[in-house]
Amino acid sequence: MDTGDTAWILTSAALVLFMTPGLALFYGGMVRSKNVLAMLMKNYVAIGVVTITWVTVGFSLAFSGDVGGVIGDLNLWGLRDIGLENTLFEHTVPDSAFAMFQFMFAIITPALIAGAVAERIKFSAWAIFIAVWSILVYAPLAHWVWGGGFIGADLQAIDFAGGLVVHINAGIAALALVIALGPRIGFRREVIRPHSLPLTVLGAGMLWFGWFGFNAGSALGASGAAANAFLTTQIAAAVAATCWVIAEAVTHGKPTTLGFASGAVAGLVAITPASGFVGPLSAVVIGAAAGFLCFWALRLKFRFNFDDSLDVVAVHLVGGIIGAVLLGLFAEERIGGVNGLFFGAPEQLLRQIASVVITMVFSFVVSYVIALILKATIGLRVSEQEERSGLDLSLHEEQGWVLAD
Amino acid sequence: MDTGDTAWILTSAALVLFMTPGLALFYGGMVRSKNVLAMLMKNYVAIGVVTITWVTVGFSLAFSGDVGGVIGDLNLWGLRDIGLENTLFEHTVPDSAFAMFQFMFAIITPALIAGAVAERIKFSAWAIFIAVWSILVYAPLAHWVWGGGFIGADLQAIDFAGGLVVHINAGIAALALVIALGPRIGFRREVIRPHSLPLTVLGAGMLWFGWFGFNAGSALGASGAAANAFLTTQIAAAVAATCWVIAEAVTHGKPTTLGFASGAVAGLVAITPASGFVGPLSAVVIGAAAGFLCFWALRLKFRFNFDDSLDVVAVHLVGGIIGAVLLGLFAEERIGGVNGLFFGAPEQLLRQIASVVITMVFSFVVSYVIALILKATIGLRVSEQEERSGLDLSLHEEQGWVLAD
Amino acid sequence: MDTGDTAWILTSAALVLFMTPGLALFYGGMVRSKNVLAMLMKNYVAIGVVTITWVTVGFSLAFSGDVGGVIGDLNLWGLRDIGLENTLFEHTVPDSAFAMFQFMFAIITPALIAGAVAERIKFSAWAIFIAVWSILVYAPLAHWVWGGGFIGADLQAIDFAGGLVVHINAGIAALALVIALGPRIGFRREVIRPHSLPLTVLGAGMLWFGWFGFNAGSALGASGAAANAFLTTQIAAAVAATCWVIAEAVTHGKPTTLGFASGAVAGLVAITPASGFVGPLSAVVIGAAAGFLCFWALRLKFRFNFDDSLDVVAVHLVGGIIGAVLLGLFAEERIGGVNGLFFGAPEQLLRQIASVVITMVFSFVVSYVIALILKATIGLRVSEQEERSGLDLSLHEEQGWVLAD
Amino acid sequence: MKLIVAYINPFKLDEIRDALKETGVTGLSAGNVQGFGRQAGHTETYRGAEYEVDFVPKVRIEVLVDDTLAPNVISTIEQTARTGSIGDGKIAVLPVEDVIRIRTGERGRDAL
Amino acid sequence: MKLIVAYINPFKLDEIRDALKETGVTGLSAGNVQGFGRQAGHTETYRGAEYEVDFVPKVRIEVLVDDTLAPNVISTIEQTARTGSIGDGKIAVLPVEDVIRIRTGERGRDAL
Amino acid sequence: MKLIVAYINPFKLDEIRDALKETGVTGLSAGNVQGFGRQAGHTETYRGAEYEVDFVPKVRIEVLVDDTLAPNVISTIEQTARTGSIGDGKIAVLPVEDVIRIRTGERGRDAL
Ligand SMILES: Nc1ncnc2c1ncn2[C@@H]1O[C@H](COP(=O)(O)OP(=O)(O)O)[C@@H](O)[C@H]1O
Ligand SMILES: Nc1ncnc2c1ncn2[C@@H]1O[C@H](COP(=O)(O)OP(=O)(O)O)[C@@H](O)[C@H]1O
Ligand SMILES: Nc1ncnc2c1ncn2[C@@H]1O[C@H](COP(=O)(O)OP(=O)(O)O)[C@@H](O)[C@H]1O
Repeated sequence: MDTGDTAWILTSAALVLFMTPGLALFYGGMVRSKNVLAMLMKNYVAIGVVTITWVTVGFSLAFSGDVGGVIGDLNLWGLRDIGLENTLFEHTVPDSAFAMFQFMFAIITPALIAGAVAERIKFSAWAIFIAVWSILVYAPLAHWVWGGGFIGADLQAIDFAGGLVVHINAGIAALALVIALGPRIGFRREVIRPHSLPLTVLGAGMLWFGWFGFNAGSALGASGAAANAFLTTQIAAAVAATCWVIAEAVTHGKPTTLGFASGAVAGLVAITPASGFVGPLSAVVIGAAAGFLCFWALRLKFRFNFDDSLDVVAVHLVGGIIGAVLLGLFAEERIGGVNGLFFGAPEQLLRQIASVVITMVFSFVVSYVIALILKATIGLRVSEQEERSGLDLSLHEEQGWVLAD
Repeated sequence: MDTGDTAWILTSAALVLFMTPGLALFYGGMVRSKNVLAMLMKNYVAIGVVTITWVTVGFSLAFSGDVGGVIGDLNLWGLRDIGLENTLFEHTVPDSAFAMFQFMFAIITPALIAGAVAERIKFSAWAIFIAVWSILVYAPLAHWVWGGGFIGADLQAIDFAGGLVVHINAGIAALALVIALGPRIGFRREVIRPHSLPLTVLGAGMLWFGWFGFNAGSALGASGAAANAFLTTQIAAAVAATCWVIAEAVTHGKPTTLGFASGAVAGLVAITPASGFVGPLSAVVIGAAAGFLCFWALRLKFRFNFDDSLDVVAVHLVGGIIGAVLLGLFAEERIGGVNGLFFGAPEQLLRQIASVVITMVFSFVVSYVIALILKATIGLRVSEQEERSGLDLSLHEEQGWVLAD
Repeated sequence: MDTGDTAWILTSAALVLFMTPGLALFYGGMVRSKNVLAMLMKNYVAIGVVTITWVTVGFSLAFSGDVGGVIGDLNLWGLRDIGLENTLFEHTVPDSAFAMFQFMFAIITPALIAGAVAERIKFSAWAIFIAVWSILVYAPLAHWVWGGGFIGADLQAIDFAGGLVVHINAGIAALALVIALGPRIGFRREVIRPHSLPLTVLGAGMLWFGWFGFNAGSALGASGAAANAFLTTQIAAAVAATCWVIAEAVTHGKPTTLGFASGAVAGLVAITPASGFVGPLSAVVIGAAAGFLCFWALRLKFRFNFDDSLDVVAVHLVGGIIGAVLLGLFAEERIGGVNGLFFGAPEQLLRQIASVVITMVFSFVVSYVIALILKATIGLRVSEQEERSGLDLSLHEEQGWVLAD
Repeated sequence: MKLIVAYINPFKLDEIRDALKETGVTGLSAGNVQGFGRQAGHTETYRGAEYEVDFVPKVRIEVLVDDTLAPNVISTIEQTARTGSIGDGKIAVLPVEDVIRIRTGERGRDAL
Repeated sequence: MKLIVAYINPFKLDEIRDALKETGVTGLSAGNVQGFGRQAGHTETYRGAEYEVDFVPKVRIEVLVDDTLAPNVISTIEQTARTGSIGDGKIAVLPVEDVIRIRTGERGRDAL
Repeated sequence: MKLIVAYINPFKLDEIRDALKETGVTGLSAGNVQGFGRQAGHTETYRGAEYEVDFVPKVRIEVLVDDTLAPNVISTIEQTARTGSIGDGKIAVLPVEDVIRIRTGERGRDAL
């Protein structure tokens, strides 16, 4: 074990935990004030629920052993035998530090989905959805890509910090839920505006900060690889944010604050799978692609009448695909041990595309089935009256803002 | 000295400092809008005042030498001789890093009390109270438990990161102040609602994040012990938050956002003394106990007509006792070097109980005496007119929110 | 390379990045609600724009080679050859970690200026200003002081973490822009109040937290020097905040929350250049000087009718000068390798004063010229009508707060 | 001239404004109020303390109109604001002695 | 019918609502206003700049009542809102020509 | 007695209060409203979705005055609030039957 590596992984795990409050604010500022707490709650509860599902069996299914390339075993249920040493995993950090770092990823991934179902999903349905989803969708995917399963081991697709496992996965699951739920009352007819962009912008700042733990922590040590991931993360986020506001200025005449924040997140998403495999100038290209293409993807929801309320699909699915695919072009062996098309290895591009398709199909189908079962049993949506009154009062008997007292 | 350990302690000290702003928001969101700045100020000023009292003599009294098991000496007044090396303390980090880490604990402890006296205490009385308290109450207790004093050295009670020194201590002092101050105008008659739960929820997120420094930093190195403390902290907080909202749903019919945030803090409090001594499954039990019992303890203040405005007693005193006592059951030698009742050492439970009682009696008595002296001299409370207008205007000539300009 | 040092530098770089959102909130809370997003945006866009200018040539000009003591070369344009090893720079961390840490300083420095030009500057003018300024002003100064240029190498003035390069530089550039822009409509006649001090206070907390990365990270390793810088930073900030509110209580009768936050920032600014060179008691003196003098400096803007809207000059220029000069008195060889006047080296004081004067003259002149060129071409200010409506709507077509929906 | 004051459900505001525009109304002013009436309020719960909040958020609109237009305005508001549930609100008609347009100083009917 | 408008101290609102309920009033609407009058404002200080803020936060309530109930409503508000200190506020009585309940279309007295 | 209601631009409020003070007015109440009229609203854009917001923030002031003071109050508001651009707002004059000062129970003119 190495104290420097351990210090960095503990720090990174804390940073990734901090992303969930950041995401909560990012989303919470974008809904109407009558729904702000319900939005925050849908993010925070992921910390509670997923910690519990992952302590019990999730972590074990993802990272303990391997059954036929598709799933782990249950030897580590209840985190039995996770200890102060690094005897189970081959890393230079204590096993419990490695487990903790992985936990944080399992937590934020379902939280990402919350933006798509804002302002109308029941709290009970949501809590059950993420509990089940973290075991049936997230754990297998984490196993396939990082836990010794077939995507990583056989297909040899690469994913440094979660383009497949986190962003494409959450983005396509968001689409499944949006389809199952239907649009909010007033979608495309009423003015539905963010109630507090200062909170959203703060949330974006917290996400950016935490993302250094997400990406550079994925090197699992305080190494040159971590530093490179840190650098490419910063570059892609900054370039994407800038490109997004340029696209806005050209299209609408004005750059917006929400646009800058959104572009930054799009860039962070896109660089996630690539951050440990590409260099600074490739990060510029990936960031630019994310900024322009995710901005362009925003309009799709109106065309298809999908009320993806806070644009989880446009940002996380589209951004994740951009990163996972461009990685097949820009990966460089001297950085992360793997070459992409531009460095002489066209097969890596194909592997990346195949892994994207597999992730999308698997996650969409299982997510949609879980949603339909919930819809048929306890129901997914609040009543029209509850939706009008706002979810804060109707689900939680609370008010977000009481400034007159 | 070890650079990895030093990196982790510096990071942890920064994280613990960040908890005070987090706490300020957590509390600030819960008061009425006319008192938000006064609440923030009561937390922030602890950073100012306690840094000064601790630079002068506080740190030295707690950690330099030992006089009869009850107090340190004054050899390190003004932090003389605290240097770049680790010559004074036996840790693998520079003495100034160790001192800084301890400072941050001394700062946040009195800040915790602020929630109990919200919306009515004078600023001057508060500033003087915490200055005196940090020297007369906190410094001795820190010495007794961690600085070579009788609780740690003779009684052999254990407290990994401050169940006794921080939470029970602050919780019982809060009770003393509540009794000395009396309830707010309108307590139990008027509607007194939180003015901004989004700030409270953000504050809870910042606390959760910072608490990894608090607990895992208390290992004083980037070790397996730190990783274990990190893991148990996360588990207890998540379980407690979940149990609290379950208790709410059963009792009131609805889970609340404030409940989730409160439960998380209760879990973090309870695991604090235990985090380095117990394993993941014990953390589940401690978290569940904290979630249910602290929720239950909320109602006591109404029964006794104690206006513990933001429930410092129910969360910190009750949560701290839960952790300090359960630790006597669940401690395992293979984790932190000490066994509890369930692992064959019943005497440890008695030590824990004794240490809790000593802490409560000492802190209550001295805190109450300081409060009474202040009450008799400069007065503790603002006037009725000032309380009605709100403390922001009457104490600070400022307004928290001016959204119409 | 050392993993502990790398862990600390990566952490520090993340902390410094986090300061920009912190600064955005600190400033954003102080403007009127109609301008909050425009203020946040002016800070955030610095992350986008400066990352791009620094990837292209800025970093190279500052830190690659040296041409006559005045500027670096272009060998590292596009961060070519910045890699996973530490082959280019002599530090114990990967070159890309060092580069990243320097990037974060280059980002926050122009962001500091934004407070001076609040509520009236055009977004386009601002974005271009900081792009140009980061190359023509910041990069040369960083080279002179830290990159092998004449201030560090020949004059032998010292600046641990950016008193000259960051604070004096930003503060005097703010003055130049204020003069070029003119005052806001209603300056000194209308009531222009902060719209959300809770956000400002939160921002101050984030700054304080991040500043540990800024100052202690500047040791470029997890060393005793880092721990000392951490300790002096905490002390100076706490003392300055306390002194500022004492000054307020004496002058106006009431201490204010904004005063505490402002004093803390003033203390953090002042200790920045000194943090690695002085001990704890010197930090007390530097903090006290910053608290009192920066408070006193606030009134100057009214005397000269300079609408330095959020007091960048009083806090950053005055605070920076205090630190850079007092460092010439209090530096101790046993701490940072250099003695000041009080430790027998009067020449160091002269070097410090000379470096302050050079920085002020250079930055003022170039900043003012850039501002005048922009004024003559695309214009610096929004129209009167746009200023009245608020910059959020007129520049960004967004609203910060919509609490009624 | 009349001042028509109506207390309505907030989500009806845009619709009413559009309907009024078609009747020839050239302006109106709207503000937030807390309404108390037959419509039940709601419960709020904070850390186990339950509060009954009797007030319901409503929007109060004011329309200055010429006498001849008044009946039309009233019936337009009535029809557009009606959902049929308790809490749809009230309309009150107040007499107005004079109206002045600040920009021009016009008075009476011309000021509208 | 009358419209009773009262400017009161915010902390009196709940008490007044309860007192009015007992007099037989079935509804009211309340909004926030900034009041200016004999009552002194306050000083605010931001980084050394002192501002005199003359406005005091008040609540404005409106009660539509039948003529016969009006005197009772006025005296109830008067008694409940009174603390005896400057700033207790005013009550104004305005004539109302008609009232309509949106839900049912009832008019006049029945609409209340 | 009259109730003078004026819808004005928010940034004119302080000036109007000061001007009214000089005419002998002893009090007024002001609240925020969303105004709709000839003045154009604005566009807001959030992630590519453009919304036309027709309402413009205005301040609504109310002044209870004695009949004799009314013309003076109206002309003072008119002159002070005027900028000459669309959106300067309106003034309406409503009859008032009685005014009561809560603190003392004074009625009519004395209550002002
Ligand atoms: N007497 C009244 N005076 C003033 N406003 C009233 C009065 N009665 C009702 N209102 C307003 O009308 C709203 C709806 O009234 P309510 O009695 O709940 O429903 P409805 O009008 O459908 O019977 C109330 O919330 C309040 O704002
Ligand atoms: N002439 C007026 N027109 C409208 N509102 C008034 C008038 N005078 C007073 N008010 C309202 O009544 C409140 C209390 O008035 P004030 O003169 O301060 O006290 P009091 O009514 O006790 O003499 C003011 O804050 C304002 O809201
Ligand atoms: N008929 C009306 N009833 C109530 N308020 C009105 C009416 N017409 C205008 N207003 C108010 O006056 C403001 C200014 O009106 P507008 O037509 O835009 O400009 P102007 O008065 O200069 O012609 C509006 O924003 C609204 O608040």
